[in-house]
Formats: sequence, C-alpha cells, structure tokens
Amino acid sequence: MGANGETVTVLKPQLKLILAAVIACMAMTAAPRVAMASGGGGLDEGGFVSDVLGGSHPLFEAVGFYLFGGLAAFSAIAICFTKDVVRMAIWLFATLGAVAILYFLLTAYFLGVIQIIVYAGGTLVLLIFGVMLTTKSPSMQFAVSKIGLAAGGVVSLLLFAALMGLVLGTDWQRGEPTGSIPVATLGRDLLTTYLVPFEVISVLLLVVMIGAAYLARQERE
Amino acid sequence: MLEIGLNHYLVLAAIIFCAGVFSMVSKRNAIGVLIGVELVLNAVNINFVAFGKYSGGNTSIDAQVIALFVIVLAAAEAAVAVAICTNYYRNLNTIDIDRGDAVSG
Amino acid sequence: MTQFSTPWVERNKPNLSAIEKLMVGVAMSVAGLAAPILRRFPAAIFFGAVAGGVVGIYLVALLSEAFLGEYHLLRDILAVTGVSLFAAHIPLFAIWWERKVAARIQSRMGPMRVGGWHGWAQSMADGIKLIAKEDLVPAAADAALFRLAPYVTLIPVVIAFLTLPFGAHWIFRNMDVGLLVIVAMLGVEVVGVIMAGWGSNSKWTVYGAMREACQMVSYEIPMGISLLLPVLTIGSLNLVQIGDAQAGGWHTWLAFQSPFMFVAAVAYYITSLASCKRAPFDLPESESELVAGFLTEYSGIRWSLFFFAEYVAMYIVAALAVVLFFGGWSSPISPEWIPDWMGRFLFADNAAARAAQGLILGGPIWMVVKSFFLVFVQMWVRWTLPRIRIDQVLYSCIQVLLPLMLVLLIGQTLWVLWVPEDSLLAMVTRIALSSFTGLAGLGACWIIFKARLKKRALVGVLAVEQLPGA
Amino acid sequence: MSWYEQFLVAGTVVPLIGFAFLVFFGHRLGKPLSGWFTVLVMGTSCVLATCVLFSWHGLSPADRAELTAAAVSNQFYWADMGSVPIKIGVKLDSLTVIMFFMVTFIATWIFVFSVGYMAGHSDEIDGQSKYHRFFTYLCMFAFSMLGLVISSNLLFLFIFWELVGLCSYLLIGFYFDKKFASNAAMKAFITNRVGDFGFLFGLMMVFFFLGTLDLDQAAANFRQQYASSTGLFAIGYSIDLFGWQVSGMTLATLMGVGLFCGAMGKSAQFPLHVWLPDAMAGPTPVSALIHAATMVAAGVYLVARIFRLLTPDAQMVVAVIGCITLTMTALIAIVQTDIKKVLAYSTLSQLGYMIFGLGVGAWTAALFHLMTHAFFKAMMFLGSGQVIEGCHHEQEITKMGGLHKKMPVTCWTFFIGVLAIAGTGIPWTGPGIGGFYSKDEILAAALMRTDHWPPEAEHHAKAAPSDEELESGLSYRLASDSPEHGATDTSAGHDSQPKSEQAHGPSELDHAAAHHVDQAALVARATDSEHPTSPLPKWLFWFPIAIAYVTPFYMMRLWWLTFMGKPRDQHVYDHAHESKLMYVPLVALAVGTFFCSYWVFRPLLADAASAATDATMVVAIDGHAHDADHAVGLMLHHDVHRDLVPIVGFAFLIGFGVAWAIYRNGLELATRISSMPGIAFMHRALRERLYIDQVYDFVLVMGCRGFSRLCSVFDAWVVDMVALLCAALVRRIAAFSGWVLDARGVDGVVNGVASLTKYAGNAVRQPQTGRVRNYVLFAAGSAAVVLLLILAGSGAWSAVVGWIGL
Repeated sequence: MGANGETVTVLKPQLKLILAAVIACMAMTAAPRVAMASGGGGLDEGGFVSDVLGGSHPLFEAVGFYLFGGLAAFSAIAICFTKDVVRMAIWLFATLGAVAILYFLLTAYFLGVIQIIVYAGGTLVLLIFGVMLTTKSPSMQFAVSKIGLAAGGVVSLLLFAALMGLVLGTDWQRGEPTGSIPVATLGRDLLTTYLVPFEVISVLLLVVMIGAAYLARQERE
Repeated sequence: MLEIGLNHYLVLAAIIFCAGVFSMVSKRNAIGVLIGVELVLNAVNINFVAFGKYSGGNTSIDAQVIALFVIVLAAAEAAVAVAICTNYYRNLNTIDIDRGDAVSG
Repeated sequence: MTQFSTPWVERNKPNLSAIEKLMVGVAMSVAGLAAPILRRFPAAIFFGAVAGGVVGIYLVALLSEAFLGEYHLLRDILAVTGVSLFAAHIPLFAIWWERKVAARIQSRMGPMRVGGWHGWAQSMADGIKLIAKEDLVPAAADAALFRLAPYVTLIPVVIAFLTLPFGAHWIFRNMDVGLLVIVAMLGVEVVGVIMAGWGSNSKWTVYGAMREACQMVSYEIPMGISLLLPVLTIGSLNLVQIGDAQAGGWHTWLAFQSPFMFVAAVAYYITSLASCKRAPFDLPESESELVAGFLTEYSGIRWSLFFFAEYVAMYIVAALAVVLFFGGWSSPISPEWIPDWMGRFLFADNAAARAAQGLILGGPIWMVVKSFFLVFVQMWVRWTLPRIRIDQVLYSCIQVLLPLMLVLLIGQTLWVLWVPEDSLLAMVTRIALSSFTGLAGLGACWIIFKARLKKRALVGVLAVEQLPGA
Repeated sequence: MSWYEQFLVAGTVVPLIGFAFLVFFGHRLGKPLSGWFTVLVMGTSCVLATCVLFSWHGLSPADRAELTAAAVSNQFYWADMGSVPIKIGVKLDSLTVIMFFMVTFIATWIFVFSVGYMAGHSDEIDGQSKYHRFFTYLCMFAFSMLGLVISSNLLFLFIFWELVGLCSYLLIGFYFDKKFASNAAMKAFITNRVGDFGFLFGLMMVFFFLGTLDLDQAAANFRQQYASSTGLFAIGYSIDLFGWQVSGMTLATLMGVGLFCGAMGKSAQFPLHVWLPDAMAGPTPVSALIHAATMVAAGVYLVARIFRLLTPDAQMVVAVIGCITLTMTALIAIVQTDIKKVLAYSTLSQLGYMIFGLGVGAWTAALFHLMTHAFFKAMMFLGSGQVIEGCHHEQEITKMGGLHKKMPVTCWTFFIGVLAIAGTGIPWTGPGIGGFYSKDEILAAALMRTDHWPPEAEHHAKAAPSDEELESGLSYRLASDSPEHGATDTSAGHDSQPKSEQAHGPSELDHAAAHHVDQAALVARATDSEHPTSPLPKWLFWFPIAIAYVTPFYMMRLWWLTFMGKPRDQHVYDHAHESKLMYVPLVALAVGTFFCSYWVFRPLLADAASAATDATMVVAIDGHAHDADHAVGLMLHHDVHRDLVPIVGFAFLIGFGVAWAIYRNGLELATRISSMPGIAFMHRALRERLYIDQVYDFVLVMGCRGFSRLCSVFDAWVVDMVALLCAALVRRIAAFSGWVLDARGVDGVVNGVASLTKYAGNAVRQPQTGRVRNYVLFAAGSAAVVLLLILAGSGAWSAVVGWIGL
C-alpha cells in the first residue's frame, strides 16, 4: 500500500458517499410526483406564490412585505450614499428586483415579470453599458459639495415628511382587495380600452428608437 | 402592523421616491441622476399598483395597465438618456452634469 | 525591512459608505468564523450541509404541514428541494458529457479513469478540486461586486425552474405568465456577468462584459419574438397549456404546425445559443481574444459557479425549446394510435399503467430526454463550428434574425388567421414537415448505427478495447 | 364583365401602355422603331375593336340590350361626390362599338402614314430628336379618345375630353419653335376652353338638378322629373338668376345648351370654329386624326350622348348653330387656295351637317355621316399629306396641277373621297357612296321637320305602327309621347286613374311615373306653349340644300386644280413623287369608305338609336332599317326621300360640272369671275373668312386693350393720386409722431421697461445655474413646501401621529 493505494482507499468511501447523496437527491426529485398526484394537479390554485408570497395568510404576507419592502427601501437609500456608479446600478438592481416581488405580493404577476424583463434585463444593462461607454476608469467619481448634499437631504426629508403627511393623513377610499388578473384580461383591455395609448406608445417607441440611434451615432468625417 | 394594507405600500413608495429625489439632486454623474429618475418612476408604479389592488373593482386593471405604460416609457426614456449621455461624453469628454451649464442665465 | 508584495494579498480598500461598511463588517465577521472551517473540511462540510439541509427541509416541512396544513408548504419545500437538486446535478452530468462529446468529435476518448466506467465521476472530482482551490480576489478589483457576481448569475437560472414544466402536472408553479418568468430570469443572468466583468477591473473582463451586455440586449429581441409564435398560436403564456396542445402525437408538435413555426424553432435555437453564450456566440468568454473574457480573474468555486449557471441555462433554453416547439413532455405517439387491446391495459387506473403511460405517451422522462438531446446539439455545435466575430454576431442579429423574425411573426399570424386547423393545407404542412424531420432523424440513426459498426475506423489508433473501463 | 367590355377596356389601355412605354423608352427606340411600335400598339387595339364589332354585329338586338344592361351592373364604385357615388363603367352599346372601331381603324392607318410622313420631316429642335415624342402624343391622343368613347359617366367623359384637348394642343404645336404653330396650338386650346366652360357649366347643372353624372341615370332622372313634374319640372319651379326668375324649362334648356357648348368648342361650330383652320399648322397626320377620328368627332359624339337631355329649344339652338356653320364655312372653302385649308373648311361644313342633323332629330343619320365622313376625310387628309410631302412642302393648289401622272394612287383615292363627300350616287336607285346615304338622310329629316310636320295626324290614326311600317323605313317617334298623350287623354276624360293606366310608356319607369302625375300639371303641360311639335322654319332646310350644291363644287375644284390640268409650277411638278408606305393607308381607307357606306354601320346605329334617343322632349326621327339593303333602299321607300331626289339628287353633277367648267383650263377664268364687280366684294370677304377673326380681334383683343388702357388711366390719375396724397399725409404724421411721441414718450417707456427687465433678469438669472441638479432641488423643495403648507392647513398631522403611535 503506497501513497497511491492510500489515495484510493481514502477516495473510495467518499465516492460511495457521493453516490449515496446523488441517489438520495434523485429519490427526492421523485417526491413531488407523489405530492402532485395527491394534489390532483390543482397546482395553479393556491400554490407557493399566492400562499407564501401573495399572502392569503397574513403572516406570510407580512413577512414578504417587510423582507422585500425592506430590501427595496434599503437599497434605494443605499443608492443615495453610494459614489460608484456601477454600485449604484447594482443597488438599483436590488431595488427593482424587490419591487418586482412586491408586485407579486400585490398579485400583479404580469407586471412583476415585465418589471424584471424590462428594467432588470433591459434598462439596467443599458445603464451599465452607458457607464462603460462614458467612464475612463472604474474608480472615477465626482465629489459633491457638502452644502449641496445638505440641501438635497433637507429637501428630500421635507418632501418625505410632506408625503407621509399626505399618505397617512388621508382617509383613502377602500374596496375589496382584488385578486390576480389573468394576463388574457390584461391583454384584451390593452387592445380595446387602452388601444389609443397603446398605439401612441408604439409610435413613441419608434420615435425613441430612431432618436436614440441618431443621438448615439458616430460622427463620421 | 402585521396586517399589510395600502398605507404600508404608500409609505414604502414615499421612501423610494425621496431616495430617488435625493439621488437626482446629489449625483454629479449623469447616469446617477438617471438612476434617481428610475427610482422615482418605480415609486410611482408601486403607488399605482397598490391603489389598484386596494381600491377594488376594475381599478386593478387600470392601475396595472398604467404601470405597464410607465415601465415602457421609463425604458424608452432610459434609452434616450443613455444616448444623450454618450453624446454628452463625446462632446464634453466627461459625464459630470455640472459641466453642462452652458445654458446658465 | 523587506517589502513583500503579492498581487492578491494587498488590496485597495474600496470606498465604502457607512452602511456598506456596516454590511461588510457583519458579513466579514460571519465569514471569518466560517472560513477556517470551510477551508479545512470542504467536502465534509459540503456533503454535511447537503444532508443537513435535506433533513432540515424535511423537518421544517413536517412542522409547517402540521401547523399550516392548508397551505401545502411541505409539498412546496419538497419541490424546491427536488428542483434545486435537479438543477445542481445538470452541470455534474453535462460537463462530463460535454467532454465526452468533444472527445468523440475530435476522435479521442475523453475522461476515462475517474470512477471507472468512462470516467463518470470526473465532474465530481473536478468539483472537489475547485472547491479546494484558493479563492483569489484581484487587488484592484471591486471586491463586493466580484464576490456577488457568481450568485447573481446562478440564482436566476435556478429560479427559472419555478415555472418550467416537466409534465402536465409536474410543474412547480403553473402560472399564467410562466413563459415570461423564464425569459425574465434568463435576462437577469446577464447582470451577474456584467458585474463580474466590471468588478474584476481588467481590460479583458470589461470587454467581455460589454460584449455580453451588447449581445444579450440585441438577441433578446429576436428571441422574444420567436417565443411569441407559439404563444400566439396557442393563445396563452402558460407553458402547461402550450405543452398540452401538442399531446396528440408527433405531427401535432408546434414546430410542424406551419413552415413559419419550423423556421422559428430553428431561429429560436440559434438565439438561445447566443443568450447562454454558447459557441459560436461565446464572445464574452472567448479565450483566444480576451484571455477568458469576464472569467479571466476568477478561479476556484466562484469560477465553477459560473459554469454551473451556464450549464443550467443551457438546459433551461433547451427545455423551453422542447415545450414550445417539440411537443414538451409528450412522446411522438398519439393516444389515438394505441390499439384497443393495448389500451385496455394502458389506460387502466393503477400505478403500473400510469408508469407505462409515462413511458409510452409522455411524462417527465420524455421531457428530460428531449431537453438533453437539444443540450447535446448545443455541444455538437460548439465543437463543430468556429466562433464568429463580434460584428458578425451583431450583424446576424440585427440584419438577419430580426427581419426574419418579423416576417415569421406576420406569416404565422396570417397562417393562424387564414389556415384553419383542419384544412387540407394545414394537414399537408404538418405531415410534410413532421415526416421530413422524422426521415432526417431516421437517417441520423442509420448513420449512428453504421458508425457503431465501424467504431474502430472512426476512433482510429485509440482503439476502444485497449482502454480501461471500455 | 363580359368579354366585350374587357376587349374595349383592353383596347383603351393598350395605347396608354404604349404611351407610358414611349415616355420612358421612346428615345431609346429611335427614329423608325418608335413609330412602328406605335403602329403595333394601335393595331392591337384595332384588332380588339374589330373582334368586338364583328361579334356585336352577329348578336340579336335582344342580346345586345342584355349586354348593355349587364355593362351597367358591372360599373364599379370610384368615389363619392357629396352624397352621389361616382361609378366607373363601360358604356357598351352599338354606338360605342362602332365609334371604337372607327377610331382605332382610322388611327391605325394614320399611324402607318405617320411613319412614312415623319420619315421625310425634320424632327430636331436644338439638336434633340422629337420623333418619339410625336408618337408618344399620338398614343395619348388615341387613348384619350377611346376613353371618351367608352365612358359611361359624364365626369369621366369630361376628363378624357380635356385629355383630348391637351393632346390636340401638344400635337398642333408640335413644331413649337415655329411661331405660327405655337400660336395655333394656343388658339385651339383657348377656344376649346371657352367651349369647355359651357360644358362644365352644363355638367354642374346636370349634377345639381339631376343628381347624378351617369349618362343613363341622368337621362332616366330627367325623364322621371318630367313625367312626375318634380325637380326641375315641378310646377312653378324657378330660381333667381342674377335677378331674373328662370323657370325650370329654361334651366333645362340652358343645361342642354351648356353641354352643347363643349361640343361647339371641340367640333368647331360657328362662333368657336376659328381654331380649326389654324390647326393645320400641325403635321398633316395630326390634321387627319383631328378631323376624322378623334377631336371633332368627340363633339358630335358628345351631342349624341347627351341627346336625351336636350329640350326642344336647346335642340333648336343646335340646329341653328349647325346650319350657320355649314353654310358659312362651305362658302369660305370655295375661295381657299391652300390644299389643307380647303379640306379644313370642308370638314367644318360637314360637321355643321352633323350638328344640324342632330338638331333636327336625325340622330342615326348624323352619326352615320360622322362615320362615313371620318373615313373619306381621313383619306383625303392623308392624300393631301402625300401631295404636300411629294411637292416639297408646297401647299398652294395654285402651284400644282397635273399631278395625276406623278401620283396616280393618291389622285384616284382622293377622287373617291371627292365622290363620297359630294354624295355621289344614282338617283332613285341603290348604288351610291358616302354622303349619298348619310348626308341625304340628314336633309331628308330636315325636309320632314319643315314640310311634313307634325306627323301626328297620320301617326295618331294608327294606335300602333305596324310591323310593316317599322320594316319599311322611316318612322318617327316623340320619345315623350306617353305622358304627353296621356295628358291629352286625361284632360279629355277627367278620370285619372284608369286613364293613366293607358299611358303605356316605352319603359317601366315612365309607366310607374305616370301614376304619380299630378292632374293639374298634366293639364298645364298639355297647353304648354313649348310643345316640341312645331315645324322648323324653312330656311333651316334650304340653306343645307344649297350647300349640298356648293360642296361638290369646291371639292371638284380642289381635286381638279391639284391633280388634273397642266402643271402650273414646273419645279413642284418635277419634284412630285409618291411614297409606298404612305399610299397603303390611302388605299386601305378608300376601301374603308366603300365598306362603311354599305355595311354594318347604318343598321347598328339604327339599333343604338332606340335606346340613345329614348328622349323626354327632344325630337328624334329614326330609321328602323336593320340591314344594308334597307339602308341602301332607304330613299326609295319613303315619300320624304322621294321628294328629296328632285331637289338635291343631281347636286353632285351640277357642282362637278360647274367646277369643271370654270377650272378646266386653269385659274384664268376663275380669276376673271372673281374680279367681277359684286362678286369681287364677296370674294374678298370670303378670302378674309368673313372677317370673323378680325371681328374677334377687334371685339375681344381691342376691347381688352381698350379696357386695360382705361384701367391704366384710372390707375395713373385716380389711384396714384390718392396714394400720393395719403403718402404726404402719412409723412407729416410720421414726422410729428417721430419727434414728439416716439423720441420722448415711447422711447422713454421702452427704455424704462428695458432697464427694468435687465434688473429683473439679473435678479432672476441667479438661480439659473444651468445645472440640472439645482433645478431638481428647486422643484422638489417647492413641491415639499407647498404640500406642507396645504397639510398644515388641513390638520392631517394628528392622523400621522396617531398612525405612528400605533
């Protein structure tokens, strides 16, 4: 038994362990089948999202809101105190993701997904792309004067106070909270009731596309 | 406090809104300002959806559609803004928006 | 006073704001406690954590089932566990498989030693090696982004399993917007890559990140449009509904529904290659130009996490292609073709019959097999085609795929409007396209069969019989 | 669409395609090729037209009526004019088919001739070839004319009408570098505009009063309004026109006259005829085209189409204008010495016959004359082109003579034309040529309208004309007879309902309308003084008869001076020659002249007449001969024709004889006669074209000039004076205000405001840092302050405190 043999003896039980773990995991992948068979395939009603995140149980809803709302608020505030632009973008990414989950909590699933696709997948990448195009070194930062910061802070706090007063001082008209809206309904409304804004937005997007391409084009001699 | 209602969302939106305003005011990097704008728009969207949910009836659809439009507009705005930033950088060789005060009175 | 300097020990302290400092402090203290243990007993801790996690999940599930029975928390936790483990094992298998495929294409054997039969344990050995490697963070890097990046890359692709169906009832969440969730998660993945590229603070990595951003933002458009084709044909974003619509046998698969769909399936496959940075679109990590692109500065477990993410994403896009275009979980056999005598046994209400149904008419096995076949095609493409230039990548997206997609979208819309499902044209198209594909498949099978017969000639001097484990 | 319509449309579109092709590629095709291409195009069109004509000729009248009705239902909707839909369609009836064939056939041969003619002509201006342009215009001309022929809608007819005008302008002014040519083109164009103004006026009246622009629909509405006394013919209906109360009947007359004005312009009738002789400035094939197939025919065609919208008064106007034209221009033709001018005036005279024929109600005869005239006039013009070309651009017949040896084919084909225009035939028997049938039929109709009118007495005796009578020849019809007679009956019987049932109209429409006829209206109409059945004045018959003697005279004079006798100019004679390419069309058209005299045209036109003259008030006299035999024997079978033979049957012999006698030995005798006292005066007047151009010049041009002189005097003495006075006054005021008000008062205020603004601007621009961040800060800060102020007023803070305290 040399070193070689030792290695083999050392490895063998470990490999068996790995194999066992793999088999166990495989077995567990089969577990949902049993559960689903018992559930009769009614997974679309009352599942993870609406239960745990959508909050028919108040505890889950509260947990979800405080967790992701807190994350959204925290990262939004973090943006204020970050100097590096890319970090700001990453914090913004966190805010956007958290807000998307808040949309899920508010049963606006479609909106949540669109928030992720458009904001996180599109806008944010665009922003970072913009940063990359316009930055000479990653550590480039611009200092803001103390007075400017103070003025901004004061104004923001005043605004916050005013908004709080407005939000909490108003007796909002309440109705029965609505459940999730099928995406088909949303689509039909978009092409019937909201057809004109929809078309206007389409035209706007075209204009924006052309305008952005025009602005960003390379000047050629 | 455990029962989550409309006010919770509105307060959260107010926080994000004010954070966005502060970002817009305190960043000298143009893209930082843009990020502040995105925050503000997101805060508004939270308000829309929350009002839609808690007002009942068909408001929910209206709110979601409007929020959808806001998202689309925000994306469009970001595209144009980034294009403007690129151009700005090409012209002034910096991204500091305080340098772009050619229109000062 | 000798000044020692190594590139990784001395770090530039990044400028942290107060809150960031607080967060980093908390995280570092936790990490400081955990790191020595992690470093000493990597394998034991890994598998211990796996085992403990499984046990813990069972416990939590049981408890919650007891207290919150109506919310099916147990079922969800089991499903999460299952999906996560499945996702975790895809790379283990696929990396080994890719090496075998590459080897076969290059007329060699690939890994043959670790674990005995055809080196099946190679991936695990690699994993252990990577876990044990030293974890480096470059001195000039933005450490926080650098560390965060692999997780931002990996987590979304695992979340994508949330709405990926394995069967009519084999889905974690059957959501109205199921397709969009997957697309969204594939779109988020790119943020992690950009973080990695930017955080590494190297010319190569930044170029890689920019290429990735550019490529992803461009290719999402034709990809999204190609996904719209099945959506508008079925009229739903729900993947289960889309899959159910193709359960009527080989010819009802959506790819054969119209010529437009057939082309769209191929085009989707091309865009999906670009969206998970696979060859020939692997510009962000091209080793010949950018060293390794955004991966240049990574090593050890973080590096392997990127690969975990990549292989899981490969599986996701392949599975999406299967659900949307190639019949999902259903087998090529239609229930209508089952003769009566067999149907009497097959459609009986017992466990054995259900298992047989799953094998013959469709179930998770079919889904996984088909998806892995498409993953295999991705590998095949990677080892066959050369990488194209970045301008060619963008050219093919903007000037070829995008107009093509728009034409296909309009064509498919008109097809749905003007060609009824039971019209002669629709039937002829279905039969022609499906039989064409079937014949091509049979031809491929024949070639493989012939190749098996001439194994020696193909493999050449590396005669299979000469190697251990063969 | 039936294939008839498809062929007609195709035949119309083919020249358009040729036009488009030549516009873009004509200069590449080059000199002979683009001409031959045009011939090919026109030939295609002609083949299509021939197919249609042959097949149409083989159909029974019932089948034709069915096809006509089907064509109406095939119209397709084009646009709305107000609330009236405008439909495009093909007017498919015998007239269209014949006209179409005539236009394409003659145009084809003219195009062939053109290739030969243009081969010998310079076509370069400023070094650039205009050859292809000539054929381009010809194509367009043919297209316009064909479109005009097949239009079922007055609006489209008008559009093509204007296109015809444009093409004639382009072609008459083809040699636009020559002053006289461009002047002639402008003259033609402007004269036509005058007529078109009337046309447009009539068109608007049709649209306004009849509510449609479709030809058939307009006629039907016209009938319906007349029958039911609504619309234009409502009792007591009148409109205020510049202070005159104009009754509905007068308006209807004005409408008809307005439409006729267009025809006056295009067909060169009396006051507007001045352009046509000048139009000889264009190349000779163009003259042939204008005089035979296209432009002048368009006017006659228009009158034939709007025939149903005419009132008796309007028809009278038509007849009188036609009579004046034919008389005057025939007289002028006697003294012309330019070969083309003689032909031009003879055309005018023949057009006068046609218009006159329509005016007296001989619809069929007039159009028949149009057809026969088209053939022989095209032939003669081409013959004159041959002569001019052969004689080295010599147009004066005084310098020709004896050319029959040098150009025999031209000579004898021309002679056939002379025979045809003179109405040569054997009196009381069948054989004859051209005008022998057509012109004499017009004259017969005129005779009937003057001497044998009203024919009610004979006709009324028989309740229905027997088949024999219909077969045997001429019958007459008052198209409006059903309401008229119904009115007469009812006024006698005082029992409206059953009596009005007897009013059997020729169409269902009338029949239905008759039910709604107001009793009083019918009584009123029965005693209407505008009853159409009064006979025409005698001179309307005798002037055309006289001119029938003049026509052979001047034609023989022309032919004899050109081709017979001794050569008067040896140089011209030596040079004379004939071109083969150019005499082929002559022979073809000469054959066509015989062909059209005997064959399908007359019966087909008679067939078309029953529908086209389905009139309200206008008088129509129609033959019902359905085949050639009847057409030839027409004059033998009716009293009127028999009456006519002694009057005019030997006119051609007398005319030819006199001409031969005078010009047998050249010009000496004629010169002597023309210098005789009395005749010399007339001769000069005729040489000067009866001074009409001078009158126009004096009245219009001098009038305009005088008026402008007057205006200029007014301008110089009155307007300028006022302006100068004002200027002086203003200068004074300005001086005052400048020194006193402006410098002291206004400038002070302005400067004050300016400095104020400056200070204010300096103050306000402090916050304008140009920094976006500061703007955001101000905006957000002010929003916050305003919100806080509002909230402080509303006492919302207690609620805040309460919520947080919770």
